[in-house]
Amino acid sequence: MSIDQKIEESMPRSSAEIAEVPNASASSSVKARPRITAQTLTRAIAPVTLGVILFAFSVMTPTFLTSGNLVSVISQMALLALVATGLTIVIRAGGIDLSIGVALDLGALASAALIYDGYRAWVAVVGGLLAALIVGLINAGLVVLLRIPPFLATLSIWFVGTSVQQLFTSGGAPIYLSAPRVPEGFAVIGRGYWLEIDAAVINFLVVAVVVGLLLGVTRFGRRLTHTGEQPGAALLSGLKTKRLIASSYVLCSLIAGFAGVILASRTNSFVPGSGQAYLMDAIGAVCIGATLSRFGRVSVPGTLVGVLIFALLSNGMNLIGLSFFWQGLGRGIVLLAILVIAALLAKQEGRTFELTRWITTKKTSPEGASS
Amino acid sequence: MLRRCVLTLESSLKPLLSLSGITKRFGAVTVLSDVSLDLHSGEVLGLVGENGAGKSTLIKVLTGLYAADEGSIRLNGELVSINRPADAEALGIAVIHQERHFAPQLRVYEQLFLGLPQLSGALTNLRKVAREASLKITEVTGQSLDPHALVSELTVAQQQLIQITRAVLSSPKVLILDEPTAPLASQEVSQLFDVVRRLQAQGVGIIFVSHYLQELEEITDRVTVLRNGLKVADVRFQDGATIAQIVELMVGRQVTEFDHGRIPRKAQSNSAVLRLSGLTSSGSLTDVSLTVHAGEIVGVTGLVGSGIENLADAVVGAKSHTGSVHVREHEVQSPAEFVSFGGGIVPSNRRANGAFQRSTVRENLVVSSLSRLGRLFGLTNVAKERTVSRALISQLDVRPTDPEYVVGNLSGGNQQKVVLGKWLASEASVLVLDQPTSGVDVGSRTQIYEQLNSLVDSGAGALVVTVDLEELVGIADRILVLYRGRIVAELSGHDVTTDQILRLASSGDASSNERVKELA
Amino acid sequence: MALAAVLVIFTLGSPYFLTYGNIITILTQASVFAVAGVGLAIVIICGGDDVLSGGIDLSSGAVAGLSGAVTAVLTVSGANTFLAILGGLGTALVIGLINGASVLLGLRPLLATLATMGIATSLELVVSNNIKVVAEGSLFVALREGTFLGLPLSAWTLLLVGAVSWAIYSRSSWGINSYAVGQNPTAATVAGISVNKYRFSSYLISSLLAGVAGVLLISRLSAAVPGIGGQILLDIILVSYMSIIFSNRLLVSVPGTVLAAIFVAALSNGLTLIGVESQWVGAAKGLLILVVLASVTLKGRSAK
Amino acid sequence: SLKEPVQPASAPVGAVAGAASEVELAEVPPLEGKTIGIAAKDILHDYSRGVYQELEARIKELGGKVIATQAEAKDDKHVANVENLITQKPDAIVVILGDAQTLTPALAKVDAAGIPLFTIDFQTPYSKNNVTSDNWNIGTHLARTLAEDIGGNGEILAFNGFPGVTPCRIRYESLLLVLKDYPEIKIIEPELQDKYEGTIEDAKNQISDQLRRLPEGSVDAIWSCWDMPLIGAAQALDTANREEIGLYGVDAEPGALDLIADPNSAYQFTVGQPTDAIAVRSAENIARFLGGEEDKVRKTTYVDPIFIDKENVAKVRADLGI
Ligand SMILES: Nc1ncnc2c1ncn2[C@@H]1O[C@H](COP(=O)(O)OP(=O)(O)OP(=O)(O)O)[C@@H](O)[C@H]1O
Ligand SMILES: Nc1ncnc2c1ncn2[C@@H]1O[C@H](COP(=O)(O)OP(=O)(O)OP(=O)(O)O)[C@@H](O)[C@H]1O
Ligand SMILES: [Mg+2]
Ligand SMILES: [Mg+2]
Repeated sequence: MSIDQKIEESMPRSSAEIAEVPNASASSSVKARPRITAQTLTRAIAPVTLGVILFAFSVMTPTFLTSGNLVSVISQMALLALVATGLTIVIRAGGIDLSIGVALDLGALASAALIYDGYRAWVAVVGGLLAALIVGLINAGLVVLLRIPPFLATLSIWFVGTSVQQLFTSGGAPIYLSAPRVPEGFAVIGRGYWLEIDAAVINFLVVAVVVGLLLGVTRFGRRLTHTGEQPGAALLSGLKTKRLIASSYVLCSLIAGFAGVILASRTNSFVPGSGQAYLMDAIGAVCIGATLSRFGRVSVPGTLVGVLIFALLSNGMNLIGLSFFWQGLGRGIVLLAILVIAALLAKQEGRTFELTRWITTKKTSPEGASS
Repeated sequence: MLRRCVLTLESSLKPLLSLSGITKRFGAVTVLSDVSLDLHSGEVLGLVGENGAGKSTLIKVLTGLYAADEGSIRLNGELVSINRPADAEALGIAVIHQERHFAPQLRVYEQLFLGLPQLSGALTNLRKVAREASLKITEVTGQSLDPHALVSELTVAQQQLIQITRAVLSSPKVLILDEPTAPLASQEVSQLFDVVRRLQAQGVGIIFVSHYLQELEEITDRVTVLRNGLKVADVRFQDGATIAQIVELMVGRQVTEFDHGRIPRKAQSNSAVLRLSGLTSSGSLTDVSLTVHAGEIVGVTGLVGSGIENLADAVVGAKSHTGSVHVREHEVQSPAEFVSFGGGIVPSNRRANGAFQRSTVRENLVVSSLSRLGRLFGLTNVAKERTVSRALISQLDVRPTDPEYVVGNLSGGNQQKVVLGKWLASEASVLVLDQPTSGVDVGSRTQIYEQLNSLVDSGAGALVVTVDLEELVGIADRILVLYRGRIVAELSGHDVTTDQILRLASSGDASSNERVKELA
Repeated sequence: MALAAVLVIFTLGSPYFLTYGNIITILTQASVFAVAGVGLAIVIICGGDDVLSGGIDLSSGAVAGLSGAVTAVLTVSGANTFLAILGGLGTALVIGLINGASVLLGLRPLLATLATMGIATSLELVVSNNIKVVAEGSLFVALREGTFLGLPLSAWTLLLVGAVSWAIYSRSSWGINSYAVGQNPTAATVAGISVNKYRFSSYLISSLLAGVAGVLLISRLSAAVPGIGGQILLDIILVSYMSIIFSNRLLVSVPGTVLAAIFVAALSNGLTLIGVESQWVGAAKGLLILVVLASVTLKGRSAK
Repeated sequence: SLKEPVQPASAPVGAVAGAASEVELAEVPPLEGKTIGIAAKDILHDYSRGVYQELEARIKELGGKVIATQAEAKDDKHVANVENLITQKPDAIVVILGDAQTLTPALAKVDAAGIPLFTIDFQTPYSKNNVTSDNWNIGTHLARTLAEDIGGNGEILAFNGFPGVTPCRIRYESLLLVLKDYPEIKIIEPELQDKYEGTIEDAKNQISDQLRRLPEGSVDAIWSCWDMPLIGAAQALDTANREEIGLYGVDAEPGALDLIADPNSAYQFTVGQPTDAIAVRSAENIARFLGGEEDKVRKTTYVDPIFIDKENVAKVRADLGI
């Protein structure tokens, strides 16, 4: 039997397939793959959740969907949004930063102390940022130079930072800034208003837009993303991976420090240990945000959606008068529900490839062990 | 030959393994459609096809990693259902997957016996188990491995030895080898072939997947060709099938390998683009010095374990070393420096270190030229990137042609083209390529060689590190042989043979061949 | 080695450090973290040690708090101590079940357990009404004060949990398979090992051990203290991850976790004993941990 | 210059050990050669930190050596600290704040080891002497002031507090007790959550949500067992222009005093506990006990709290230098 005959025998199928065969290569069949459909479903989960939350609470209480309340939710989420935005950078670069609370606290501490000592507003802001910068540099050094796993390195810095705060505040004394002591320029950072918008909101929006652009449309962001996803490939593509990773920690700390400055200005005080409260929520928000991305990448807009979900939830639960005993349960169940639905959708689709990378554990690299 | 014929005849009456009507879809894409094949006892069946033709998928269906959408599997005529790898193992079907699945931090003996009775229950005498592992590996492969070493510390080839041993260990009735030779050097390949022949003599049925068609000619009785998920042919070399014919069946067009630039280029010896002097890396490389000039391809080879695995990494600065590397008179110490002076790196582990799996083709192509293509203020210029990418995609014949396609969804060969394209985009003039075509199908391989040749013809220099001797002889202008971490010979000219190189690589003895120019 | 140096400093710095009584104190203090830490270590072994995508159980601390609260509330409402403890452990198992099921469904452990952490913390408030609930009963007293062969029962619990888990996870095929599952699930599957079985059970075990830690905690404090779960979480995570410094392969391990828990307890204890001011203890602890980690990772790197 | 041109004149804030202290030590035997272990539950707020630091200073003043520990408000750490102190066999151990339930076994060990135990703001049978400003007194006074200010009629928001912290629990129970006499006053459900971390900002957010839920005129006061959350609450009231709602707390945090001093602020009332007097009394009692004057040491020493409202705030601050 000749080879040609064999070929003919094996091709009695649909004309479409026969037409493909001569072109060879997977390209034609690959193109036929429907690329959007269920992907969009998974990506829609977070926004849909947001919608459901908005709808449910506005049915339950009329005050919820008033512009006054929504504006106040936005200003309540400002600090978490800032911290989570900073964390987004580090996670995008493949790391994690558990010490954001420390950077926030030291930023608040330095600026409050400087204001307390009568320095000008800009000195206090710069001082706060410098304090946070030190945290970022130390993290970067530990992770990049000493190659300590980021989780452990930043956890240790959290221990150290907590101590450092106590040392600088003679054991943890809060610093209160009595109103007349605070220069206008400093007060305005956290409590000012511009066109009826809370200054904290303006600040976080500016930072979010800048970071969003930084990650989205700059060469830095592109390189950072590559480095975070495949450090080996990034290195061999000539990227300065160490510098990129280091800069992610520094930027994250700086943003957390800025959040600290705003916190100091908002509350007219520095209370040690305030920053740690934001860590878990920030991680949760960043991860929820990753479901928005086509590649399962963490991103600033996604993070903001995550933060908004948390803020609306806690606001809504307060408004309907739910006891704080039950609030954690509510948040946990909503979070779990989002994730489970995302996972189910992804499963149904039969492909957990890039999309849900952030929710699911599926290995994406088939070559697993090598290297 | 006679023995073989008899065997085949007798067993053809009742196939050992028979797949019929296997269809497999991923989402809306049909990857295998109605594939049927028979495997007889004592037969070595070759399975070939382009990257993405469905070979590995078929094997995964057969071994329980994927569930087929349609079709049935019979073993010794009995219908069997294989839902998970353990089922296949229980039925006596052993497999070496193309992707080398390892738990990197396990020790060799743990990985070898993973899931087998040797490691069951409470472990009291680990030493004994380790010794047994070491014996088995030597028995099967003829090589020795420290059973206590971590899998991650092994070379790719050594890891493959574990796989081979494990597959044979279970005394399988059917053995499936998916591109088993890709990471192996020729000596280990021939050892593997010995194993295969021994098993064949014992009546084991063997399916052998490879992109090295010469190997198939040597080892297989029959070859099944897949194209785009369809079985397009079933041929026997005995019946006069040739490699050229098989290639034509695979690709659907005529392909000729190694027909470019066989006339050695005239190296402009006064313009060294890459110079290594005294490169030494603990435990693998000793005092390696060489020079690559503009307009030439220098090939380096050696047996696995000769230090060849680490050479490329050391050259580009990804592995620590002493001695110096100069790119156009600039000393370089890190990949970033290497690239900044016009270097380009095509690493051996494509999926982890070459292509960014979750990024688009465009993002991959421009990753090393971002600054040049960007706008002011550090912004990227997507429109320009897209134009550049389109040009490269058509130049390299990357399929699909969409610059926004995610690279992780491309076939291996196309991924490798993208990796090469990255350096075309950056206009690199010094390329270091590590096993550039391992696991890449014939068609893509030819295209990669074409691109490399035209790049070098236009004045670039390339260092190709490879264990594929055919490739070496086919494309290199000069060939250096590494033996126990040292360069022991330099060969050049038109009619170097693979045998010659192999002899040098395995004995380090340069004097045995008068065509060899001894190095100082 | 940095580790030994630290211990030598403490021994030289304080005559009390190496006394029998102090060692008992350290073991008792370590027991809660060691028991919960072993559970977390098992999750990490079976899920891989990448914090972001691998195995992690953030609910561990909260589950300890919840099961303690349930146990205490049940005793107070008149249940037999033994049954009360079973109730607490049962509650823990339910959370473990949710964790395990979510992970099998394909959720990232980090996120799934972040959610159940919130749920468990909230349930603890609900159950305890946010007030301390006394844990009375001879069993708790025995756990707190009883000794056997000169060692307190909590230390025995630590040794027992450590030894059993060591035997299983470091000396049996179940352990090797677990490591394989964690490091490369495909490789494990190909070797005929059920990834789901190991992963799922790891979350059950983690929650169960967290529950045991919760019972130890309430007998140590003689009451269930609302909110304690959040306080102990980071320490539990710390000891599990610190276990890599006791492993040649730099892997998370069961015996390593027990040793790390003892090391961390000895660290706080020793720092107090040699007279370090309380404000400095946190900093000193963090820095010492960093030094140990750095020395280990540097060593690991140069070995390769 | 980097500084603001105008320097508002104001006293330094923060109770730093020894600062502006006016309480003198009585004639007591010296603590020369004695080691005193201190275990403080936390030093997170002004009161506990003040006592902790002043006590340390006073014992040193008397010639004693101090081993000081603090538990970051964690019960298990508090227990561990006491245990670690026992190991070092000090001449006495002082426990500052704590909870009878969780600490009792450890205190029994102190007793068994023959180490005399002293406590501050913490009642236990093992204690040789407890110095306290009497939280029942503080709690009832606070509650009555609130009730009377709102005319015995109305609705109040309450922070649920830390029931695990004894003084907080006593103050909360005092509130409930006092409100039995004012049946027209209701605590609004749900009560609010107290947090240790990020207290001010968190309380601010909670209160601003509550203000939105509860229309104008439906809340008359906010109660808390410490000042910190009320500082956040004051900011929320300020933003929402709801300063008709009075704020009542304890601790005399400088931030709270600032607000009370501000005539526009809704902050009405707080209770100061003279940390220096408490520390001095405790140090004296320890010295007496260890110096053989056991008979002069009473089981409990009460130190009068200072009630601070808008009337007397200026005077109190001037007197105490806070
Ligand atoms: N997990 C998967 N999800 C979706 N599609 C897949 C998956 N695995 C394989 N495919 C599809 O199956 C086709 C065949 O892939 P397969 O790995 O079987 O090719 P192959 O013949 O082994 O190629 P190579 O020669 O490169 O090994 C691919 O084109 C791809 O589209
Ligand atoms: N999860 C997945 N989703 C979609 N397609 C996939 C997936 N995994 C693999 N593929 C497809 O499988 C095909 C072949 O996969 P495979 O992993 O065998 O790569 P390959 O082409 O064989 O490359 P190599 O030979 O280098 O391994 C590719 O064309 C790719 O598109
Ligand atoms: Mg392949
Ligand atoms: Mg394949």
